[in-house]
Amino acid sequence: MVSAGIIKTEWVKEKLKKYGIVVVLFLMIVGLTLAEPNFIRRTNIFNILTQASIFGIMALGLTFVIISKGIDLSVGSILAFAGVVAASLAQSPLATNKYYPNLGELPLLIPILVALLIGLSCGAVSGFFIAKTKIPAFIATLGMMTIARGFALIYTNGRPISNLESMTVIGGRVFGVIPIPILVYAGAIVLSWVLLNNTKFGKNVYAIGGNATAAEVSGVDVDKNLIMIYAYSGLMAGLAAVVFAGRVGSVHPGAAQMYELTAIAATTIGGTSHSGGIGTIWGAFVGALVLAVMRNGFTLLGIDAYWQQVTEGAIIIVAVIIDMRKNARKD
Amino acid sequence: MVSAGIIKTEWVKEKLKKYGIVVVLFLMIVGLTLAEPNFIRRTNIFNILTQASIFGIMALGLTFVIISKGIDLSVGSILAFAGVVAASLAQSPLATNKYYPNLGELPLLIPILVALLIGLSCGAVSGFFIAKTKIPAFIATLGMMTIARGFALIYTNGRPISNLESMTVIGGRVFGVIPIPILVYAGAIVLSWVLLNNTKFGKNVYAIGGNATAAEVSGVDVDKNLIMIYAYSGLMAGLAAVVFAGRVGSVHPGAAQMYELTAIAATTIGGTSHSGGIGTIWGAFVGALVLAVMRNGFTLLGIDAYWQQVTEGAIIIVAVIIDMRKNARKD
Amino acid sequence: MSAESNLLEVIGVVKKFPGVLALNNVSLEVAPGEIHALMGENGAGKSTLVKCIAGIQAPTSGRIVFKGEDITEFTPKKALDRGISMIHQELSPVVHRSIMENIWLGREPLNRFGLVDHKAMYRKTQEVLAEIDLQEDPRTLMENLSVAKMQMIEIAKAVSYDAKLIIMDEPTSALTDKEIQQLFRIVRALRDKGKSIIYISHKLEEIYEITDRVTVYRDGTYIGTERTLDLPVQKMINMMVGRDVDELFPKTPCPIGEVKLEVRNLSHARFFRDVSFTARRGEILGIAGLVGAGRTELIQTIFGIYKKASGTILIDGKEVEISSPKDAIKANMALLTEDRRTSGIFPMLSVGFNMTIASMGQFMNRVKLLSGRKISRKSEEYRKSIHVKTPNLEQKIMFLSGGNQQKVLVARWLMTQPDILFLDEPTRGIDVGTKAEIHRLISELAGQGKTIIMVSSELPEVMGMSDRILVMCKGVATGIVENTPDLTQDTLMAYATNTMNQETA
Amino acid sequence: AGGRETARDGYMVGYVCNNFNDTFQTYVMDAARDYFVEVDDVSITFQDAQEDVIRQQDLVNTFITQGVDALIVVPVDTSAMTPIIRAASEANVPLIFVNRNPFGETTPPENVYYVGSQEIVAGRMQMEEMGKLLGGEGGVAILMGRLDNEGAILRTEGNEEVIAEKFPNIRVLAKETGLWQRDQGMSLTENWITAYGNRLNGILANNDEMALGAAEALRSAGRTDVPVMGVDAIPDALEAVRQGILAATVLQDSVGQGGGSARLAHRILKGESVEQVTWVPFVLINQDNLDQFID
Ligand SMILES: Nc1ncnc2c1ncn2[C@@H]1O[C@H](COP(=O)(O)OP(=O)(O)OP(=O)(O)O)[C@@H](O)[C@H]1O
Ligand SMILES: Nc1ncnc2c1ncn2[C@@H]1O[C@H](COP(=O)(O)OP(=O)(O)OP(=O)(O)O)[C@@H](O)[C@H]1O
Ligand SMILES: [Mg+2]
Ligand SMILES: [Mg+2]
Repeated sequence: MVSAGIIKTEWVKEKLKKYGIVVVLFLMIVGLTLAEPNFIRRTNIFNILTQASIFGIMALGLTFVIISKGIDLSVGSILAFAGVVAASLAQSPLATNKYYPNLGELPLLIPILVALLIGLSCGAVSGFFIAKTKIPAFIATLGMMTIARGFALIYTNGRPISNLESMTVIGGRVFGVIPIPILVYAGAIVLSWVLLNNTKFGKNVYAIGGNATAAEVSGVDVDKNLIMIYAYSGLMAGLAAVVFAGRVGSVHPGAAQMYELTAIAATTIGGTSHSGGIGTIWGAFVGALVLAVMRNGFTLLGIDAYWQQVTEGAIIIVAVIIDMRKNARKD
Repeated sequence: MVSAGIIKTEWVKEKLKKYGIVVVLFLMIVGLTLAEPNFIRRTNIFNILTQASIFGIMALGLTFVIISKGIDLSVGSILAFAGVVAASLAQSPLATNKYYPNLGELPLLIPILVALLIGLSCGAVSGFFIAKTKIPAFIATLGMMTIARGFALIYTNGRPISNLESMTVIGGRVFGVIPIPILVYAGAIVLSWVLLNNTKFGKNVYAIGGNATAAEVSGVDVDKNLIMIYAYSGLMAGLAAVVFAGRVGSVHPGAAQMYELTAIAATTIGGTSHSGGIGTIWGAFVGALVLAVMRNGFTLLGIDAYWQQVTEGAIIIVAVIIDMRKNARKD
Repeated sequence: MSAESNLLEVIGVVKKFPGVLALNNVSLEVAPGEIHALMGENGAGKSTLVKCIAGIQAPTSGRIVFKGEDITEFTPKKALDRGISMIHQELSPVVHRSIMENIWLGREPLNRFGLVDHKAMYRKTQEVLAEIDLQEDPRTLMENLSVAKMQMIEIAKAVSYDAKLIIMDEPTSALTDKEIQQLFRIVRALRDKGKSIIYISHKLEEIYEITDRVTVYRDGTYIGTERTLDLPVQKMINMMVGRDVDELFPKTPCPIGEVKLEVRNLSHARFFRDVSFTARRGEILGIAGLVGAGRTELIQTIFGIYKKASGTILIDGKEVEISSPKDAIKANMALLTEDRRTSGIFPMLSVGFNMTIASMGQFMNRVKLLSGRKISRKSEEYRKSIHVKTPNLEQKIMFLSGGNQQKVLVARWLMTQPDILFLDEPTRGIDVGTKAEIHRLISELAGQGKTIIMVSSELPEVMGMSDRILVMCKGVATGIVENTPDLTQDTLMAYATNTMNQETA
Repeated sequence: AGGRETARDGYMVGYVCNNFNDTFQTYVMDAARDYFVEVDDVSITFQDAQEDVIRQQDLVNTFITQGVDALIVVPVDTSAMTPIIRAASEANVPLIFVNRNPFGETTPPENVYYVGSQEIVAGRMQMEEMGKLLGGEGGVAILMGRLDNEGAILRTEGNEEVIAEKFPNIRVLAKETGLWQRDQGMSLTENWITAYGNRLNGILANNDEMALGAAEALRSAGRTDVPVMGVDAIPDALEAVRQGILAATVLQDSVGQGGGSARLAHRILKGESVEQVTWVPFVLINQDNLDQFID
């Protein structure tokens, strides 16, 4: 009896260590369900996943960046820039403030491709500077953050671009049930997962973050791969812009401010290490869910908004502390 | 003749490499003076230094943090929290919205000490978690950023605390000439310089960032030093809060948002490396000046506000590229 | 010996890591004024034991008694205070800081205001450097020193603590003869002052040269302690490996084919000039020389890591342009670099990853995606064949012993099946048993018609393995000699110091 | 959570603010809270969208999941309210927009309401007053809020419209963003004083916080000749008008908007018939009419 009990606690401890953050997520879900049965309803679960989708998609790109020992502060601004340009091409012909007054209705694919392309290009530019001039990623992407935001403002003159009827399809549901943002998110997860785990590019990402000099000597074209890494992060920001436009039906040049921090936090909560070489797509997903569940829970529990901030900070810290225990030395 | 010319260019190139960022600053100053003679007037120089002082003081603390291979995202929020509490103790008895209605006029020293103490404590708490639980500094200070901001909002209920007549002395001038914020900044520079270069603590900061294991086995108490590093960063944020309150005569719980990014940018522009072990106080000062001169220049030249953002991003990137050349391998 | 007369006693120490029992009930006794060798295969637990003694790790159980007192608190600071200092096997210095700051880290001299006294620090550093005969400005940054000099400074630092017990974990792996002799002079002087030294090395001749007693471990268990002079080589190897190792350099003769690689008048702006040589299929070309001769830079330039100033490289008689390691790898070359830590391992990543990263092209499936199964099958195969001691392939390589890390790197490059393989100090830090194994693999490759170019500072290794030997001195190729049985170490040294003419004359 | 218990018995109203850091909005919220303190069959919960439309949308959805009976929303982006309107109407929850107007000239859809003012009017009032003070001549600088903010854009537009229509001899020397913050308003003004010297004759700020910063910078530079005006009429600003530090501010009626929206929600819940749009006028406050606004 006693020994069975000990084995059980040992087992729980072991699991807790190995899957720290999943356990945190699980406990949050159980706790919230008990406190507020509405929490576990299908609509609410869909809400949470939809809410996670935008910064969650960004977190996928950031996972590549952070594993390679970099950082990307520009994804929020890239979303805004890619978003407003795409939006200007997706306005319905009857829009009140039409950006291109003579533009007819374009096929939905065009604004989507434009958003992806802008994201990819902005990311590639940051990557280019990081690779070729060796400036710190922090500076290159901080610069890109300001520049892309500036372009979004210039392009729109500070005003939102709205009436994106065609794009709101993306904010809708399949068979009236599953929200499309969730499907897009799922697709991005699968794509990122395969890229990171089953391609040379993915292995190179780990190698560059693990030891760039050794990677170079092992024949990895570090510069080229760095450019690709930031381009991918930009691409994900562009995809997030599409989902954003679809959900909101309007894109504001000030959109997605500070999303970079949320996305980086999601990645880090999921166990991706800023010292490079360590991280998983799965972790980025769980990390994004932890944040989304937490915010959803705050509202359901009716916690005072000022106290939410304090609690949010504390929960992030505690979640990562629990997760860290899996790396703890045993001795 | 020709050879003299070559020597001269060689010499310039050499200097440009070694003191890259100073040269950038110098060129900015020359360019602005030519474009707008007002630039070089004493009042404007004082303006620039005063404007640099708040995020410049934060950048001093961040220099310690970044040299030790850390990051501190919480300094802006700490400024706000320390600032509002100090402000509530410094309101003039006749203030319109008195926070403590029955509180008489306290000696100026009390709010100042309170601000410093709050800053120090918040920093020490982040440092404690980073040292003892090994969570990434990014997460610990992101948490502190949200928490301190939350406390600032809770403390004030979202309202500014104003009528700080006693504190505005700090925003004033000595002999009616030199603005006190500049003197405080100068004092903080000297203090930080001595700490970093002439104390055991400073040597430990470099060692921890350069090679934490090497420091540990040489008998350095890494945990204690980490706590001190973040406490110092918090202390500088508290000092910045004092200058802020003195200059503005009012503290808003939403004050200094994103100042952390500006301060980190100043530090990084000044050559402090995010890979640890490298950085100087002098660099943090020059970096802060580059940013302050740039922003001042934008206004003097009347550059369109939207384009300012784009230009700011580009200038930061270019400045750091020029500065990086000093590290370039020769072969 | 009785407990009182021993400076250090280790009694029944056990150290467990997740999935690894690194030390299983081991003991050790070190007397005052003794130089005591620790021997054992890679992963036997030598470093783990001395780390416990130096307070870097705490043993899981067992006692460590120093000066008659049980050690209970395991921190480096406490150990240093007690009088135990250590030269670390895998530790790099704080590279961006100066020599003097590295030496006095954690114990900087202070002036009367409590501030660091840089003048005193400078002076004291000069004294320390004088002792090891190193002419360097104490303010020089560590990153500007060669590996050998850095290592000498680590040695000087450990000595400067004025400790009772100094632990040296493979201090000579980055040194050549001149510095090694310097080190031995220091070690003997310390012994004469009554200090004790624990000395770890895989180089048997060193053990016989300076140690008084030897303790041998195998797989984390204690095998025995003997007076060095009473212990024949074969017996020592047998104690370590558990069997006899028949041949250290199992060079199997094989047919030598046509010229594969030709280097013509290759120069580098700083490191070497006008080097020409050829290497044939099936040939092992050794490169010998003193530290600083430019051997590493020569092969790294051929490999595209450094930019050449002039000269041409031909493969199979055709000129090739190689400007990056990627080009070199495309041309079917591979390079095992000299510095394991900076350009070799990916410390946070798994053993499997570290083995396979250079060969990913081999593991694609039909849709051009990597197959995890293929990857693990191949790495498992190599893990077995060169005896990498690791609980599993998922283990982070940083948790392997130094020698085992080196084995993984050897595996990485063997796996690429290169036509031309450059090996820079391939068996640094590898135990005798495995050394033979790696030598056998190298020979086998040569037997398959591959071209091997091997830089080694161990003359017996160069002479045991090579078909021909290129000798360098101060950036110049002073000779290429056939490795005939009558070639002597002295002849090679004469080339290496460029005193050949005086010698023969 | 204490407030929630009573909500089970009575009605529950969810209030999504654009940003709790926005001082003016805290007064609007206070007015709404004060209203519901008086009545005992309704409770209210406040949430902060932190200036993020997506977050605002998520908060609304969560409120609906939770079963609120009415929603009050201060739009982050007025052009992006379609999904919120759709969600509310699908759930058949009355939706009241406050302060920022998503509908412009058009009428809101069924069960959707608006309580607030016309931002552009505030800018116009400011400039009319400034034009009078300057005698129709001189140079002014505009301290804008966040560049992507509708209030900032429309108030500035109001300033410029009036200049174009009535004061051809007034020039806009500069307009830059002070991010709504007092310290930024101060720094920009310092730089303007250097750049424009005596050509700078007036400063129009999109809010009072920045105006107070500008006034402080002018005071330390010894420039008493430059009138400064804000918007919002926060207590500090009223005091500053009394002391002559600010020339004027524009009252944006927080009680009218916050209390008004709360009363509206209450009446809708009780089933009374109400107007869909309630205009709350701006009022210019200067020393002449200050007494009516200080209690
Ligand atoms: N931190 C750690 N985590 C897990 N395993 C470890 C760790 N440190 C050492 N080990 C394991 O303990 C065993 C002993 O390693 P140790 O470094 O002591 O060997 P060694 O005798 O010094 O070998 P070498 O001659 O190669 O240096 C090895 O199997 C190694 O993989
Ligand atoms: N980073 C560096 N900066 C300046 N000089 C260097 C640097 N690295 C090496 N050198 C110098 O270049 C020369 C050759 O280097 P190195 O000692 O690596 O040669 P080597 O023949 O490969 O020796 P070994 O492999 O035995 O260490 C030496 O004079 C060395 O001091
Ligand atoms: Mg070892
Ligand atoms: Mg070498």
